[in-house]
Amino acid sequence: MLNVFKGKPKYMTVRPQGEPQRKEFPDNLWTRCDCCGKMIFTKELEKTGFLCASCGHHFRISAIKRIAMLTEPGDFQAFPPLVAADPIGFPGYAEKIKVAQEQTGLDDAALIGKAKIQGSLCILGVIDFSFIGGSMGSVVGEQLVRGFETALKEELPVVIFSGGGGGARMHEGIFSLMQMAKTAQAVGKHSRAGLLFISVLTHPTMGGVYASFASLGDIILAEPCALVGFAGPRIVEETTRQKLPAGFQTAEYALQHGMIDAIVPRSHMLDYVGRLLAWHR
Amino acid sequence: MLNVFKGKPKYMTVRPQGEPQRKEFPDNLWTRCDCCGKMIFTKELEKTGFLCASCGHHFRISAIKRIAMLTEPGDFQAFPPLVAADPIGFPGYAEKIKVAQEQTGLDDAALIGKAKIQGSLCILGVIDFSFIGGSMGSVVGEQLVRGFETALKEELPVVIFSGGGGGARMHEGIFSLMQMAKTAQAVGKHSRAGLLFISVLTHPTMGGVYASFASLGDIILAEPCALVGFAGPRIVEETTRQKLPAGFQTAEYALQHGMIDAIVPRSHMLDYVGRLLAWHR
Amino acid sequence: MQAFEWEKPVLELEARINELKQFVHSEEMDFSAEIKTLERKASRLRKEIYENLTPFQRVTMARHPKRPSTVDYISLLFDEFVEFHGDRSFRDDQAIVGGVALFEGQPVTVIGPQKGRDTKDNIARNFGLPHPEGYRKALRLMKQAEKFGRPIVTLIDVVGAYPGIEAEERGQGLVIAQCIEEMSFLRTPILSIITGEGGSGGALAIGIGDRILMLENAWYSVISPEMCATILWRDSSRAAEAAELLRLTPTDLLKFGIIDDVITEPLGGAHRDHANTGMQIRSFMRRYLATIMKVPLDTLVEERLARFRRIGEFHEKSLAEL
Amino acid sequence: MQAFEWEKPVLELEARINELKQFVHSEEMDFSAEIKTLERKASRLRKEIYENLTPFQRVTMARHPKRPSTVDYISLLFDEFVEFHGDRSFRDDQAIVGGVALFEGQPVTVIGPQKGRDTKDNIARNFGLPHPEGYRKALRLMKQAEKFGRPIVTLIDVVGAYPGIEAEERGQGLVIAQCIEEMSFLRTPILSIITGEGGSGGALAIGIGDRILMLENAWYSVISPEMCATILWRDSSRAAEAAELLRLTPTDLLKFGIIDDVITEPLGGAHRDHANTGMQIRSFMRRYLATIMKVPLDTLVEERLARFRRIGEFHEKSLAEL
Ligand SMILES: [Zn+2]
Ligand SMILES: [Zn+2]
Repeated sequence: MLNVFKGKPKYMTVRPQGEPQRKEFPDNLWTRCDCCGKMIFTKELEKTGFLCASCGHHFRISAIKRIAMLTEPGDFQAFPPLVAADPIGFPGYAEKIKVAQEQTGLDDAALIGKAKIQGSLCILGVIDFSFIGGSMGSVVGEQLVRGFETALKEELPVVIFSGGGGGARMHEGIFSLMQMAKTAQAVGKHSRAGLLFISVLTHPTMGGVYASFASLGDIILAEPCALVGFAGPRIVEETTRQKLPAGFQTAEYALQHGMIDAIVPRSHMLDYVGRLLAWHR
Repeated sequence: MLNVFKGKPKYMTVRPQGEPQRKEFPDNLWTRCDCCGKMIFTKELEKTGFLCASCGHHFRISAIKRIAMLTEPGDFQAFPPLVAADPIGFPGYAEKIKVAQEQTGLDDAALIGKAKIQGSLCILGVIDFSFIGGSMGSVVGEQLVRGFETALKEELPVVIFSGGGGGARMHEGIFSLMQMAKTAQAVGKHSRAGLLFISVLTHPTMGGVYASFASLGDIILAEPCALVGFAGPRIVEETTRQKLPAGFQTAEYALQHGMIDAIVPRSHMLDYVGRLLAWHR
Repeated sequence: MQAFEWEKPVLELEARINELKQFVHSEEMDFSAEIKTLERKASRLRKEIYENLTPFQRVTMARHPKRPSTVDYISLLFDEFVEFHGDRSFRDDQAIVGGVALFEGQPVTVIGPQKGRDTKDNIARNFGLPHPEGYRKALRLMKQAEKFGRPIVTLIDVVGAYPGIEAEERGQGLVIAQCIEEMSFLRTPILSIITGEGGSGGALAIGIGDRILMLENAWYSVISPEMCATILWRDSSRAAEAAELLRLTPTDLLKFGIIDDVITEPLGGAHRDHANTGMQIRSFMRRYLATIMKVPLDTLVEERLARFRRIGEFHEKSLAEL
Repeated sequence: MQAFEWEKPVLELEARINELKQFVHSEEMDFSAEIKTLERKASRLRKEIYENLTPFQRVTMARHPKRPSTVDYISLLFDEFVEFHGDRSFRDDQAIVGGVALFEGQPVTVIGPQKGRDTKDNIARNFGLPHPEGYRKALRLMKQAEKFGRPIVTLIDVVGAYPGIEAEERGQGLVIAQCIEEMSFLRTPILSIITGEGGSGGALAIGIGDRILMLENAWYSVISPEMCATILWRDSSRAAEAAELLRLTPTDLLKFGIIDDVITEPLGGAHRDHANTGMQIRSFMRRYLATIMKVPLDTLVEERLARFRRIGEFHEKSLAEL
């Protein structure tokens, strides 16, 4: 495998409720690699699947780009969109949603629908970090559950790419916490019917997302170097007052500690997932 | 709890295939405590349930004495006895069996039957260390399996006190290994019918006995200070060339490492087991 | 006993009444009229203060060091208890206590996190913050309960799952997910009672009940008020404001349909009267256990799933918007 | 390649034949008659030596450093393989390899212990001695196979479960028991092949097959010959004698009804011809997988249990003796 650690800081900062980024890859000609610091021609980046040519770093990508990498044009049909309510009347939340919608063009952080991957029908879901850190509120929870329910009804496998910052969406208070139960139960029903769920952890999969459906895959894959864990590294550092071990909470670390089945570089992801789907038909 | 470690060596020697002891408690007036070294009046020892009054050490006791401690006279009815064959023609085995039978008065290392413990009907099994180290050959395996099968048919709980040295009985070669599978499967059938199995680990429960039925209790208890583990301490020391940690493979160590539910001193055993049986009626 | 700033007026009044009573005893003088007046005043004041607590005042009540925690409740609520230890794979985590107890003759499996009572106990119990092996023990005991058709009672008082290096290494997130998932499908009745702090995933992991009750001064939230304040304003001292925003009180949660009932505490909080708190909880347990134990298992699990299935607020995008 | 003392005559003869052949090539002289004689002699000698191996000679064959181990067999037997890692609770133990593989178009779950091939690999794989987490991974993958109705193939080559301090702490005995128990009831076909060493509980833990096959030069025993010799005579160098006593060869085990079939190896052992060994095993796999995949699952599990249920030799005590 690529040595993705070269020149990498010990861990990356997670901003659970950070501002949505204006744009993933601004129209600048050049983008700086988060990992090795090299400047990369942005057009070049698009061609490689948003991998740094010098260090192999996997850039965070939008749900739409991810879906385009996994399906042929026309082979993804999204579920009807849902829009966030403001269940606990959290100050500024409604506005935050509106801004995120405008900036990302998404209704909420999850894009879920029926897809065909290398000839296998499945339910494909992708969480988009740029929508309020890819956090799980009522909409993401409901969409995921509908995904699993459709899969159950039509006896389809499910593939979810999870990459949300802090996991839960604080602005929905207890409703957000309950999405952990709701999604975990949806996985449970689907699983108990003998159906396949491939969970792919992309950077970063933390908190309530990691501690619910994303950990319940029959097969759990991760992209190289993705941060995966329950508590954010800063909280762990502050609580324990210990220096975090090198590579703490990276996919590689999780693999070593027995938590994931395999690390799959983005360039192999389509073939890897496609093969697993085919073998479970 | 009693401090059973006082003056105790780091671990006790297990003799997997040692000679059967002539007699547990010879007719001497005095017995030396294995643990603290004090001399104890043998008659006194009988009265206390074979506990050392000064250090709380639990002496190894015969199956018959154990049964007498748990049931009222007449409340234990042993299954028809079986006698060992010599399935691989192991030199000296037939003779070894004969000697053990004469010295212990038992047919083989397990005494199993229907019992009433504090009013609860159950299948009670006790392994006797003094019969070829309490090792499990075809007879012990078959007796245990018949115990679980009877319990399954009559919907009874099972209580087994395991205390056999090396676990498997080498002299029966592969037949001895297969008793692990056979007994584990008997537990499995009984368990899958929703019935209770209380496994009590007495000194020493090692090897093939520990790595089969004895580890499969719904509730696993141990007597204080009992040695429990898979590989014998000498083998671990020789293989790893490391000093064994204090208390290695004792019941207390196993409790701390999450392997057993509780340590129950012999003086409380009857009430403890009796209560659990009553709660599962 | 540690007192809160906001309850000082009532405590001072109570002290004054006690003094007078002592005086009466020793001097044989008649202050009964005065005492009566003061007691009426105290009663009014108590109601005024304790019935109008702010959310954050309730949070601090939930954290009172003398508030009963799981082992206290186990002895208050049950007649007998046998503790079982260990996850059967790594360690016995004393931050979660579990075993079988007798509730008015009925064996139940009881599980709950436990805070320490002194420094030594706190270290043994990791300040009540469970590691993955604590949740694995809980799951093991819940499955045992299912096997024997025993109802489960979970008593929840936990700031959260431990955010430590080893806890992460041994799969804290994974084990919480597994607990939630497996608990959801257990074919045995489950009663969950949030007795103190209900901190996020660490509480939810043992909180998938058929009925979920909550003590009056308990809280349950996706995030602690302090952490929420830190994220919003980079200032954890504004936790009281965050507590308002999070809607973490039993009243809010009852309205949202997250919990089923609120268990009243003695005025001034559970820590002021353990015995009465226990009696109060007992009567709720009696009622709710009887209810869920009557439901056929298929229905029970179906309804448990349906309960969580419907939680969530959102709008279907209208056709016009599409 | 490392040669055994007892096969030196045949190896020397083979070397002589090769020399002559070289000579023929380079000198264009006719030694064909001589070569033919020698080859006949070699063939006789090979049969004589390799078909009359002592039990301990087979044990040493099973341990030959160039003998294929699990990863070699995976590439010899399957067309594609995806490895899955981890026990989902503590660590990925590389002493056991597992994943999904394609066997002639059929996905199967394949699991087996793996010895190291060089010093670095040996350290990573702990010399092929699994820790509890290795068995937990195996169990996880077996349950996954059951969920998806995939047949399981276990390839067994293991001296034993690791007798280490941490292995004991993390429940080596317990996990072996769990593997045996759960594997016994799996509702999916299981084919177990003892390819090399079948060392006691560490082998049995993944050896509860519907059919159990064994390579010609593999051994399977409750205890290693060395350890047996140590116990009997306090002298591990008498292992060869112990190997005779233990009846650990495929021929013995077939007679005892412990295994179902013996897979012939190329003369001289699997290490002398990996490709042919693979082809030989493939044909057995094809046949036995087809057989067990046809059996209804209820029957399959019943028969699997019955198979082990009847193992054991003893006498009922006659009534006269009672
Ligand atoms: Zn780079
Ligand atoms: Zn003593």
